[in-house]
Amino acid sequence: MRLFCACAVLLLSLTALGNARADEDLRPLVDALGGGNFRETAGAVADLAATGNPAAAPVLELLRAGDLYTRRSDGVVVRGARAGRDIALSDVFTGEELETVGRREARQIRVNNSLRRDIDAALGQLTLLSPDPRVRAGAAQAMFNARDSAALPLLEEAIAREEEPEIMERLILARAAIQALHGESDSVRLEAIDEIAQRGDREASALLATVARDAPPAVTEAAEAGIAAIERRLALWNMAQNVVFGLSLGSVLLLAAIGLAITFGVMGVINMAHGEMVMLGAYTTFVVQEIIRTSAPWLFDWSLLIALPLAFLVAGAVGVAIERGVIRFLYGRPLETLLATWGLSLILQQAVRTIFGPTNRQVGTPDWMTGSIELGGLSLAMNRVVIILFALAVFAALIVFLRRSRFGLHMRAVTQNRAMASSMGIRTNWVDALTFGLGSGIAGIAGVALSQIDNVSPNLGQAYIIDSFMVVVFGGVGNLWGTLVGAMTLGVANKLMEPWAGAVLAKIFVLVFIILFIQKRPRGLFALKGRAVDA
Amino acid sequence: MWLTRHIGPAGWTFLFVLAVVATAVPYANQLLPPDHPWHASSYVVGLLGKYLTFALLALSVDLIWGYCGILSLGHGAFFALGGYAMGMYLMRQIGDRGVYADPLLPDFMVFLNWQELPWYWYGFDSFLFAMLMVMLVPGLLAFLFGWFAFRSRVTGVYLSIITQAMTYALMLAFFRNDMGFGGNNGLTDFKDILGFDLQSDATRCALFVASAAALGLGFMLARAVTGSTFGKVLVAIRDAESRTRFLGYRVDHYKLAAFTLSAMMAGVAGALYVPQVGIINPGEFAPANSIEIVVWVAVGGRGTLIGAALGAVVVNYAKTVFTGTFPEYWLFFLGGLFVFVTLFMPRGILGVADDLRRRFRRPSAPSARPADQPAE
Amino acid sequence: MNRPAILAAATGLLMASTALHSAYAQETIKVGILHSLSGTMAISETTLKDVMLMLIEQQNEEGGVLGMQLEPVVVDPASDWPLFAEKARELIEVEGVAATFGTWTSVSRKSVLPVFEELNGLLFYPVQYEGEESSRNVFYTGAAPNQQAIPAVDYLMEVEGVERWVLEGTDYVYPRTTNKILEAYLKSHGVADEDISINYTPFGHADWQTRVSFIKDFGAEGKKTAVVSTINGDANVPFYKELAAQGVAASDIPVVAFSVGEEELAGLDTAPLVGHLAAWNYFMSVDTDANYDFIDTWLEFIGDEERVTNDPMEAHYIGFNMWVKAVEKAGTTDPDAVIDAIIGVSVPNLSGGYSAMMPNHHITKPVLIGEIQDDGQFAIVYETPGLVVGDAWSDYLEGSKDLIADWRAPMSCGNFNVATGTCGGSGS
Amino acid sequence: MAYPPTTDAILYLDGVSVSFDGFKALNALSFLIDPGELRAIIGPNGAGKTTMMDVVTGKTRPDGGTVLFEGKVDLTRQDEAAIAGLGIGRKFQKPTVFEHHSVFDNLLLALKGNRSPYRTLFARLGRDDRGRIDEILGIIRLGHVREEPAGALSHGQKQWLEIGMLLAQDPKLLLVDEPAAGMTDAETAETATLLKEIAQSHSVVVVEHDMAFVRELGCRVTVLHEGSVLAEGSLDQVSADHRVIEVYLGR
Repeated sequence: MRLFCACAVLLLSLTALGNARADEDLRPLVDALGGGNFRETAGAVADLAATGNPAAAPVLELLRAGDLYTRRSDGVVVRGARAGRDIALSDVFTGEELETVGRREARQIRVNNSLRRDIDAALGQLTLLSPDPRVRAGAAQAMFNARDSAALPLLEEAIAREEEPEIMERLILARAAIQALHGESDSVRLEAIDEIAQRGDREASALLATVARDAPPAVTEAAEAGIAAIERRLALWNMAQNVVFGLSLGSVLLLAAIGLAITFGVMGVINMAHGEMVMLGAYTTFVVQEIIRTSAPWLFDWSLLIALPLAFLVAGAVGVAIERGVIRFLYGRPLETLLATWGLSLILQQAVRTIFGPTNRQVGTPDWMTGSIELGGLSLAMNRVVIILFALAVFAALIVFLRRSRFGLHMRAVTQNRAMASSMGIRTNWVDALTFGLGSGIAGIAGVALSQIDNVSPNLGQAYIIDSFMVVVFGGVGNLWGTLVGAMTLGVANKLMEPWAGAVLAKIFVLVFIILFIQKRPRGLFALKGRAVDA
Repeated sequence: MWLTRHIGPAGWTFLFVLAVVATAVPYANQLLPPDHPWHASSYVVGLLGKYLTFALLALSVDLIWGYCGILSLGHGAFFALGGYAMGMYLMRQIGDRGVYADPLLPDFMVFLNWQELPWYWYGFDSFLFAMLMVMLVPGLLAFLFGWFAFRSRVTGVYLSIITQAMTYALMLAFFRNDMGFGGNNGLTDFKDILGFDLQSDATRCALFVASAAALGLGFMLARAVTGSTFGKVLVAIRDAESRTRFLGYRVDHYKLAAFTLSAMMAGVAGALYVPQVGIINPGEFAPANSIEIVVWVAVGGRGTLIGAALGAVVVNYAKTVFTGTFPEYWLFFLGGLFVFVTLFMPRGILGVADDLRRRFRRPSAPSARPADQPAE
Repeated sequence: MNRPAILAAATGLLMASTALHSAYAQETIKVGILHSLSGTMAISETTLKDVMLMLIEQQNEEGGVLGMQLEPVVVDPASDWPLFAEKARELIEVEGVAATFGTWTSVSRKSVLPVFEELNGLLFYPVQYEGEESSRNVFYTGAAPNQQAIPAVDYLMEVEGVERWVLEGTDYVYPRTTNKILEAYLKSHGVADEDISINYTPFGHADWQTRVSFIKDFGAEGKKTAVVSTINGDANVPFYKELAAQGVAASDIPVVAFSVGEEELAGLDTAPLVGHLAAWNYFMSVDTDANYDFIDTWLEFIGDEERVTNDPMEAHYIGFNMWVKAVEKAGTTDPDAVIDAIIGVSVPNLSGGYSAMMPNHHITKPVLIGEIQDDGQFAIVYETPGLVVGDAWSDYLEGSKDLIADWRAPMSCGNFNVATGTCGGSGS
Repeated sequence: MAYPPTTDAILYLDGVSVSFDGFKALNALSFLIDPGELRAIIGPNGAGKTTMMDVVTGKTRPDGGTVLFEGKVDLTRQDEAAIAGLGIGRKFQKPTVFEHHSVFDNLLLALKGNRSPYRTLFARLGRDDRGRIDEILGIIRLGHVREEPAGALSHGQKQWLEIGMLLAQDPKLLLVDEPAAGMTDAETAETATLLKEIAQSHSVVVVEHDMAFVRELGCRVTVLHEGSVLAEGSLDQVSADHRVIEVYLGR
């Protein structure tokens, strides 16, 4: 890092020279990466960066990703890709395949966090002037994190060239960060502090706190004032953030409960196997991703969308099978459905355990669901946003389906007056089977979403079954809107209490609240009123 | 005598068998030499003792579910509370024999730096007080819970779900180490009860006999209750709640009385369970446990008392065998058993036995009985 | 058949069958395997059952022990703690096993402990735990807090320069104790009260939004912050998923975990988690021949190239070999003889050294710190120079700093108080 | 408080209204029953007959209005059990007996007496009670099935059993909802006779569809329509009322 100044100059002159000759020059430096300990590797990284050779950037990226190995036989640093028990070796620069060796024959070059920071800083410098705006944006962030005064001239250069306003902003912030910490005069530092305070988020306040720790009184004062201003701003957002967390939790509850609102709420089946339908959905996602991983990796970003209909079908089919095989003999005996479905849930859990093993299975997150959106002082994790929207979409689709479709009409007819519906030519037993299948299928869809935030294990369903029942009962059995409001209410209540009561007490309070609430409204939030209730 | 008025021939046979078991097992354990084919090892004594406490627990659930239509999915909570009351007594009995040799504080408090005994642990060094709490704490909780729930006419599924919420909330609460009940580890490493070594076979046999006696007494009590007019009112409530109300019965009072009694029975079962298995922890509050109790009753045959006890023993025996013989597949057996019983034996084992007997005695007599299942 | 008769028959059957069982003559040496195969703990424990079966099979191929074949007896305590005690009794009393390998959670160990002491059985416990225990009949082959937590914190202080700490744990005895020890340790290193935040969440906690957001805030005060996670099992996956979703990168706020190994990572996309740490005594990525052999045998045995190995598996490997060696040394499987023989027994571990059974029934181990890689493995970034002796009683806890354990004659005590010179408490 | 107004009536309804989700089931309903009176209440479907009974027996709480029993007790403030305790018995339209209990036990449960849980837990059946039950069994002609479960009875037998239960309850006021529904003509006639007998010593309100049956009763008739009283008088009088004709025939 001590050579960053020089490297900036070099970089400008060498950008055009990406030829093989330069690669050869780099080779000894690359081989030095495999020095054995972190300090030596860090030194080699600095040396590589100091060459300013853009060809060094991909090598550093490989190092960062843990893809560089030292070949035991000759100590040469090569690129390695693990394939089962073996490692396929290739040249670091050309990518030319060399050989495949047993994993004992090549030693991975290890990277720890501090080395990773060094690599990021070096990469930032090497790529700050890259033509790719995304790479430049990343580099700007790396500069901000590194806060290395030596990089200042390079930053100035980059700022002068930059045309994208967003990246420009980041670059200026990175410069301010460096100046606030290492500025020559108090005035430069104060100005930079102002700049940072403007940004007004957590990161800015963290930076200012660092600045304030070891600085002349005037600077410390300004930094602390900046922090205070940011804190005031953030305090307002905090409440909103908790509400968002609550809505997010609520939408998870909604997803888990909405299928139950049909099988339990509408059909009156105390479906203890509901959680297992969710689990089946999650495992379907896993299987889909496995197939995609092995045979069509380019589809990975679509894997969840592909899994949705499949999860619906798998869980729905199991649901129909359960209804035809067991539930239909138990209508009018709701408490017995509890026992039978409890048995089924044990069987399903053990079946999945036998087939997929007892351990967690990995379900990946597509790129479009990673990262987060900053909205004022709110930070919305992308996967949560997607889940909230998805839950609402499922809910809306279900409502529309039940209101508008012929099947929905039949379903309501059967649940309201079975005999009448039957006499009007509706095939009630198929309506029953499909209704149960619908509820199960929706649970399967929920499983796709939950695979993104929770364990994909045989126990997945158990974790949600009780909460689901609470939501449906709290909202009012037989009322989908009640389920929506119930889920959101419980989610938000839980999250608003958690910061001061802790997770356990918050949950206990919510449960006690439900118990008391049911005393007040024995049929939930949205109860059906009138004489029909007792009939 | 009031207790024996309604036992009936089947009941007397049940009590007789119970008495035989209660004498034979300790005899086989204490007096037969270990290599005798009929020797009962302490493992068997402990196992059977556990079954008996489960049978009492099942009995308590059957009393309210079978006879009054209250499906409690939280009865494990009362069982566990009784167990904790007993556990607290046993903890205090350890005295300074804990690993830290603290004369007052249980080990788990010492190692979490508690300085003094929480107030709610006072009194538990007395056996009588602890036994009082074994019944009082579950009884009081059931009374309060029932007071609110039954007065507000929370019934059916709603009631089941809030009982589940109750036991779930208690489980979370007892998991908290800050509560002073040992958190997840619960209470364990007991030494002796009333001065008798818990590790000795004689004590184990005594506990076994006590469990059998408690089950017998519980059974007689339940029979007396269900045989009385009170019991007839309970069945009336189960079958036609509002009709009973129009006859002038305070349904909520009846339910409350039955629920509280049942909770106290469950508490006693828990108190006998803990010294025999040697541990009580919040896992006993898990909603799944409470559902399992209901399953025992259903398997045995609800509304028969004997069936409930039988179901508890049969299901747990099956569990013991399967977890040892087919460790990988026993959940299939158990799950399959529940489905099979609900589909093909809606009145449980006892119902099947009943039908067989009926067929044997009166080959073609038309059944004068109403529909098998009461309305729910 | 009338109703009560069924009950009587069932009881009789049960007694008869158990009696028959124990009457079998012993031609093999039985080894008990007491791990949950169903319920919440199956996720972790099933693997250990498999590894035991593999080790026993291997040993049998090499001729067994004392010229006799080993016979594994597998039972399923179903993640149900009282059932653990019952099954332990079944293993020792009914099956007559010579030694038992099993249990995972502290509560399951606490549950079976009185049974092993009463029936004089042998239990090998393979999981890292909170310490504060030493039983004559139990051998602790997992890490004690000083073999895991303290070296990890040292590493973070020295290498990463961490000054501010979040101790995040599941609310049970292991995190509580570990965090008590760490709190005392950190304070003794000059960390201020306001720089330590301790929080507990329930088992299976799935919604980490609030906590992760708090951690971000706590870390945004200008001092380098790290999270020490003693979060248990199931709750880890959603925790890490939330860390990734909220963008908590290891380079900003590293998380060091004591309960997250290769098995747990197998359920995660680790790309966003690269650089978070774990401290164990073994990683699958350990670069030794012994380890590669072990992995090869394991993959062969289990028939699935995707499976991983982890620390508790190594603990069973060490424990099993120690038991075999001790039995051969004693020439019998008699528990008292084995208990005497096993102290001082030393067997190779998988990280290239030897582990020895100490008089306090804990073993010596190296401490490794690994960083999560994007392939679900750990890259070892630190290793203690020598072996660390497991400490049954922590020096950082008020109640236990005067206690030591030594099961050699004449002391033979699990909790000897050096201040009062007495073998306190249970003395068993 | 505006009331209690003084009245000699055993049942006094004034301005009682009930609505379900906007639908007015009872609309300022007012009428009274004198002690010892036998009264028939008729009206088309949805006229509010059953809701009226629900209000009197405490099942439904009215939105407004006064319901007095024996001129002093405000029934809107009591629950079902208390109202039953005061001496108001009810027979449902669909016979509801305790199907798992024997006929004898059904009557036993209905028998006038202390209803507290403590009492029922320790009570023994006295000779007087047994005699009374036997007497009722004779009246309702079910002596031959006294030990059969009520669920095994025929529909008509269940109706009679329920009337028997009312007798056992010995209320001051009986509310009887369509007692003749589903009965044969002979049974209907017998039922009418029975009710008239009962009316000698009790006040009885009969809700009925069956005009022949009402005629058999030969009592005062109240016609309900859309939740309020349309007409009142003897059956001949009300049958002549053009509004009643319109309601019954006009649609």
